[in-house]
Amino acid sequence: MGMYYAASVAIFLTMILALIRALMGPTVYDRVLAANMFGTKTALLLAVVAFLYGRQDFLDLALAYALINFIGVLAILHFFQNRRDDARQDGQ
Amino acid sequence: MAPLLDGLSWFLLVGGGLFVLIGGIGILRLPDLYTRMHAAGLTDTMGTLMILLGLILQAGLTLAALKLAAIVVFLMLTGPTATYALANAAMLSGLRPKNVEMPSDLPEDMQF
Amino acid sequence: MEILGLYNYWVFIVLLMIGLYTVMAKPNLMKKLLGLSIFQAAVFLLYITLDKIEGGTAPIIQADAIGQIYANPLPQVLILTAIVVGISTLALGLAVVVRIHEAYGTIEDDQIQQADLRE
Amino acid sequence: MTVLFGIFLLTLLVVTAIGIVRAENLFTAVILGGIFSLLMAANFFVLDAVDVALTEAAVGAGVSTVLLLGALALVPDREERSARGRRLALAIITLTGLTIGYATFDNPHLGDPDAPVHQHVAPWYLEQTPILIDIPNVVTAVLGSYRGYDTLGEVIVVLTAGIGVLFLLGLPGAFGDRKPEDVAAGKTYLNHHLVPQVVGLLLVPFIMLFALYVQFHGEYGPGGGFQAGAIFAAAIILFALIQGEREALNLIPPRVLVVLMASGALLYGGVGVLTMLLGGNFLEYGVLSSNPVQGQQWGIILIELGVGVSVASVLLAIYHAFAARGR
Repeated sequence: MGMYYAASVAIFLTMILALIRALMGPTVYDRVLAANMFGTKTALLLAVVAFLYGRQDFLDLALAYALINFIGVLAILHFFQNRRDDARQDGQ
Repeated sequence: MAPLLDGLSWFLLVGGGLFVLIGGIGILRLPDLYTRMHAAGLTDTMGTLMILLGLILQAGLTLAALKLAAIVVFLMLTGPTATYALANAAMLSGLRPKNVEMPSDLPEDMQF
Repeated sequence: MEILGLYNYWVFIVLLMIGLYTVMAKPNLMKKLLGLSIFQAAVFLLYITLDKIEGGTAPIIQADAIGQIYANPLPQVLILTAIVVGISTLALGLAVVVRIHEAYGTIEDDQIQQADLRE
Repeated sequence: MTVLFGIFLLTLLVVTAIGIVRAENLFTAVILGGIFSLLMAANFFVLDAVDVALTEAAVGAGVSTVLLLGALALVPDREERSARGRRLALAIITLTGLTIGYATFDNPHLGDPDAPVHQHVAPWYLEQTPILIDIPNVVTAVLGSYRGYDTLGEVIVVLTAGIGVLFLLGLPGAFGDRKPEDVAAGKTYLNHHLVPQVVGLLLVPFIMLFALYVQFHGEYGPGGGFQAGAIFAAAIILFALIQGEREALNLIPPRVLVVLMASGALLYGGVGVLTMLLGGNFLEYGVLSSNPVQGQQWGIILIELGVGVSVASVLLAIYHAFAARGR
């Protein structure tokens, strides 16, 4: 049990730090980076907590988080970058 | 055998936790996006790998171990890809690393 | 420790009020929709808080665990469907916002009101 | 210790929510919204609601973020500063919050087994599900069988919302007005970058496989039609992001999508009509087989399939409606 607690506390602290970065910015890219990191840490946390609860059949959730998080990050980059490209074309 | 496995799990989980934490401190303390990305990459690969390997050792040869292995594979694929796409997008948008002289002979599509 | 048992309710109230504040005070329609989502999430949180039983586990019955306590499945069912309905209504709201932007050229509600008055 | 986990996650939730409200750049607000959803889902997990956690992760963090971004591409992404009505709003929420807060002191504490909510029908569900339906996941049993009418209603609501979005924004090729080819392929950021392309295309089939696993494993573990539908839609959305909108519209033509939207709900209702024809009540699955327990299981599998098809196609149609309008 002890080792799960050790790992989950480390992940929790990292989640706080990533959230602070997501709130501080300064650029949108910093926030995306922090959000991506936050997502993978949530997946990790879920895996650890599944072991902590002794219900390992819940690992499906961690898998889902890992996949969904990736889609979210790509979507943000896609739409944000398109917006920037449009703005630049209009500006020139 | 069991104490050895437990010991190894302890080592991997605590080690992974440390890596994750170091990366977390890095993402907050480092000066610009690209260096922060380096810190975040550390947590996504080394930290994730160690923690999940530690869990696999605890799970033994079960379905749970297989699922954990799948998570490892997916995270190893998606993490670096997301970081790459992010670095690429940031670079194309004209965000430059701090305190670094950019070479003057950059290809045209990277100049602003 | 006893008083911490109410913490979930307080967070529910704070989130609810943050959502309500956003809907009332922010003129931007996208922001209003985000506020509505927070408001909705707060209600989800309240329901899921109710399902927890001390020492229980998720309501997926384990054949080999005799006497295991399980969480209440009913609030979970309600919220599970509500989440999907929530995103459909959010999408409908977003579609309306997009059409408003096409018609008025703005998504700030005070400017929309001014444009209406001018006509 | 798990109580502390919950408290920690809830505190982060509040901080994130305040961040969302304060963000002036709407992209920032949407990114923080994604984090908010993940936190909410982790919270649900800690509170023993795994099915809900899976739904929130797939719908909230995945599809909802994408839809918000899709809409944001069509409207200004900066909020204008305004202090109008702020004092009044603050006064109202303080007053309301304190009033509700005062009432919480009479509420049962978290995890109290004697709370009124645990005294009525829930113990019956937990006791009778192994006997009457014989599937491990009680949430799926309640969703599909005991509260089947309610779930049918929710599916109809989702379908109606999807139809509403299509009426408001239109979907090229769905009703024969515009063809998918009219959608400009457009130069988008992701479809000329090799690494996301290769990895993304590699992942799409696995995500679909995972969605099918969630769909058909829903009786035994966390999952079911709602979650599977959202994950499946997310897989196609990933395809659309990396290959371009036109390719995705060719993959599943809008005409098919509209038919699928309706047929999912129709399958659900059809099962109900079938049970009536076989001599039972509406959605009384027991009559589907000579063994009532097996009949229940078949009924749940069928209606979950209907839910999955409907949710996946509605979410996908909504995404296409936003994305095709943009370019």
